[in-house]
Amino acid sequence: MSLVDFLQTWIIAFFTLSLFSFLYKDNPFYKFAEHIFAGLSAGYYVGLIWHSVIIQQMVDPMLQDGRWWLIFPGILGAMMFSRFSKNYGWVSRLSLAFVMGNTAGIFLLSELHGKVLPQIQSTMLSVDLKQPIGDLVLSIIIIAGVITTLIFFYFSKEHKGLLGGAARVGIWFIMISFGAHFGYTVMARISLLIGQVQFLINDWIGGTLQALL
Amino acid sequence: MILAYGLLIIAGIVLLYLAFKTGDRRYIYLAVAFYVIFPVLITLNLPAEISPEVRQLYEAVDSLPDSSVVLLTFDYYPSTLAETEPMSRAALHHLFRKNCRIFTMTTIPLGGPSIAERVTRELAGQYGKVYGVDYVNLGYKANYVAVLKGMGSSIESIYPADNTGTSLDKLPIMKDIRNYGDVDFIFAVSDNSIIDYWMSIVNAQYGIKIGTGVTAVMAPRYYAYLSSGQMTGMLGGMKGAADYEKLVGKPALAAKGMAAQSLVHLFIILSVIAGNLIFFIEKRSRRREGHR
Amino acid sequence: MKTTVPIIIAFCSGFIMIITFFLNPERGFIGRLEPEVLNWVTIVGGFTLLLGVVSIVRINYGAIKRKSENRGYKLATLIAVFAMAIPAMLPTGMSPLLGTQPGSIYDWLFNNLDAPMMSTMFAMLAFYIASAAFRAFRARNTEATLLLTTAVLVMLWRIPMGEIFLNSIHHSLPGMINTYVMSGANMAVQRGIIIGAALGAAAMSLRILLGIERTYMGK
Amino acid sequence: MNFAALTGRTFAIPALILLLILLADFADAQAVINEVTPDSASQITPAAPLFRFDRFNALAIMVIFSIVILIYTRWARAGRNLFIRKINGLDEVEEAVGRATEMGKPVLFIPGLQELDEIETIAGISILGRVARVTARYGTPLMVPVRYPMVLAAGQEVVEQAYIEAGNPDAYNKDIVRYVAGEQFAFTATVNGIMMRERPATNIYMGAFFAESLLLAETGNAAGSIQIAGTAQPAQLPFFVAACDYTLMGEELYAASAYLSREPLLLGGLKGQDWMKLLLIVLIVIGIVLISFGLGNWYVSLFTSV
Repeated sequence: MSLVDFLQTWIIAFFTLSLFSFLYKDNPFYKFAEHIFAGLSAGYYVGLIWHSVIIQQMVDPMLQDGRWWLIFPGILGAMMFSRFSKNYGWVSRLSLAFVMGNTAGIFLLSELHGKVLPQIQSTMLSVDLKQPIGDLVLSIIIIAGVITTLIFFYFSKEHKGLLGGAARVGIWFIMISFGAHFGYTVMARISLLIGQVQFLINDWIGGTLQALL
Repeated sequence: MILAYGLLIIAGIVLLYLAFKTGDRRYIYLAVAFYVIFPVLITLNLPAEISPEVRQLYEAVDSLPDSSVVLLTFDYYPSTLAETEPMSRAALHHLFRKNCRIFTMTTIPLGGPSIAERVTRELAGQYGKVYGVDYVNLGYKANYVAVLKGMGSSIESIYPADNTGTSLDKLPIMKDIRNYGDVDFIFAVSDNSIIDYWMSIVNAQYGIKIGTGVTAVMAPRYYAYLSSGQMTGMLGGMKGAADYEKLVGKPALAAKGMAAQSLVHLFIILSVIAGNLIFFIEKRSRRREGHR
Repeated sequence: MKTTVPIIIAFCSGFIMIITFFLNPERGFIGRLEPEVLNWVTIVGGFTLLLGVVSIVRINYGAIKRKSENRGYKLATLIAVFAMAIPAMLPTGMSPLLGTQPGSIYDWLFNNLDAPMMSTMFAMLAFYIASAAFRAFRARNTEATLLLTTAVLVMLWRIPMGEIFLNSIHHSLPGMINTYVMSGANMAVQRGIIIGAALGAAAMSLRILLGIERTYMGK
Repeated sequence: MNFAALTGRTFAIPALILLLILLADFADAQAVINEVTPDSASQITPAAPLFRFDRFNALAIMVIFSIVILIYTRWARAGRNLFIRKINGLDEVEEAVGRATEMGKPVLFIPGLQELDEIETIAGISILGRVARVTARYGTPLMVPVRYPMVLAAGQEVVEQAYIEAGNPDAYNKDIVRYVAGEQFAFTATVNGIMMRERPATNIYMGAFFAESLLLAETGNAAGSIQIAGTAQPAQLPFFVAACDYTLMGEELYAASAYLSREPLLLGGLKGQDWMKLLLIVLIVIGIVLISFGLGNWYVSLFTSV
């Protein structure tokens, strides 16, 4: 392990442990690490946007391919910053409207065409009694689950009588789904801890011991 | 070995008892730390069955013809590296071995391009692949909805250059890749709901097969797309990554992590059961007092 | 002027996307217009990210100028912003340490400080999820019991040791959890939620397109 | 403002321009077809039709959906009485605030971690108005930490209004709603600090929450607070359900805010979506019946999108 690697590992370990120290309680080490972290993340955006957007998408095409009209999105982008002014704040609405409108145009169709249509189509399952019992049970679970969930989130009528019964079944389905979600997610959270612990033990402690011996 | 297990179990019970006794959840934290650290020190090998949705993805990738064009996305933040990076690595092993032409992209501003560069270059080195010929990193562009949609008509209109600024027409690999029509498969690795848009925009409107690697937080939601046939296979969390590593024959970080996962999961299950037992005993004794 | 023009812009920029959805892309002027518009959107979108950076700098600078008690930390934030941003913006030609390519200062700071810290922040969640499960999972009523039972079953099913245990009860149990719980009940609920959310998002989009919804303009 | 007149004026011109472009486009495409001589036509693939007729189903659902939403929004604006059932969680909110009053401890309200342009945040803010009215009436201390300047402005306005309406403007001060930190985990850490120090009797989370949901709810629980949550982030709901005393799930959050504010846009959208849900259920049931009798293939294929 070279001296550079050694220092590097110790720096990472210092910041990692500073952040973990919050588990015990809030402290200056934690605060310092957290502020450095916020600054670095902001700085990262600057480097990224500078190269990938300003240079690659605007300056280069304008200078090399003569696509001069790319100055317009640049101006629209710059207009965003008028938000910090009290009197001219409304100017930023123009650029925001351009982006929001475009996204809305894509979403209006993609949500209906790409989500609603295929999802309801694949709920149209056969409940023909001649199919294998396992498939039939699964079809019934899916149909009941989808319809009662939709009914649970139906607000135009009081949940009484038949509707109330369906909504009650809906909440049972929802709880099963949330339980599955919770059980599944335990893994996600622990994974992240394992990653950090692997670093601390293998690279930091292991590496340091190796260097010392 | 038996001694180690015995120690583990006793420690767990003691910490659980302390947690109940004092009501201080820091004993639980201590137990979690203990169970995560322990398997990192000692390797435990555990057999596991491969989930069907992982096998589906593996087979979809495996049945691609030689030198197919595959888009591999790095749609994740550094915060979930432990879960998602093993997926990207396993995917790259598989794709490089099959001589696929790979191009990568990211919709994550914070770190996405840096992670993609680091991981692809490292693995390309192992397989002797050449940048620009066998693989390329397109990097990041803002507003993912427009990026996903725009690549449908022309990749070059959204990405005039790759991540390091080389113009696309100088890269041999991109010569006959114009838009989604020239892409054979998309392998999207993500830790956020961008997967919804890969399904509702790219799969629904351009009809390309998309397999995904997602964190365990997202996975339960995406069974809906698996079931509707919009998604071709899924790796769910570290278990999905470990399964894929196993199928590719490169057990690595995820496989190693599964031992720690097992221990912490078992501890949590144990604590839930113990908690409920106490809950019921208390309830019953309270009821008995009520009768008196 | 301050409202009508943005509404017209939003309408046009969105309506193009709706028309091209129903047209064949190879055909005609609008087909060629679509990628150009989307390219513009990605460029403008890039600038919105910089807004956040400007706010951070403004807020921290303001706090230092006002001599607030935490100004030491604020200064650390500002230094970090510039340490990351300035070398990244200078051309690589001057030195391989500049720019954003692998091996640059930018790349080093990201891989060795920013990324590990971000991972650590999330790693803390492992401790909390354990204590949440330990404390909150009580079979208080039908709903809670369903939640708890499914969570425990799924936890067992996801880990190798648990899978062996479930197998020993009945060999088809792991498969049944996958089919009836994950791809059955869970999938159905998620499908219902996806449909509901899609309708909500589509309604929101429609209102933005028609200029009825103006909250994004700060109204 | 008259909605119909505004829409008419605003959209007549751009719609006309776009229609002209479309016509020109059609002529343009037609010209290209005419230019193609028979010889060259044999070498290139025949030109695809201008319109994607296979996407008629998307057009149909979009048109139906748009009409339904617009009609309901119009009715809501015209003040027609549109019924929404009371959301159970709202009673719980009031009860929890009442408990804080009894204990003489503060109420903590977080309107989510998103910017004001997110509909969840708007819903959170409108529920905040209701909570503030109750705390103003009883003089219970209220704390509202926020993550964005725009949310700060909107929150202060709503809370001040509530204190004035409750006839207790003196109890209002500007620090009730305060800006805490912009970074996600910095915000969470600071709020966690507040929870442990001030020990609020009641924590209310209404809005968009992400990975911090569990950090907040667990800390709040450790501080011994009663907690009520509401979010439309499906991935976070299981944690709130497990760690809080009551949770508004998904669209219930929007419904709650529409119920409270009677804001025509929210109300109209909600009613329109309800109508669509009913239609979708009917469509699904028809499909199930047809396919179970082996008659449904044509019907199911109507919904094909890929």
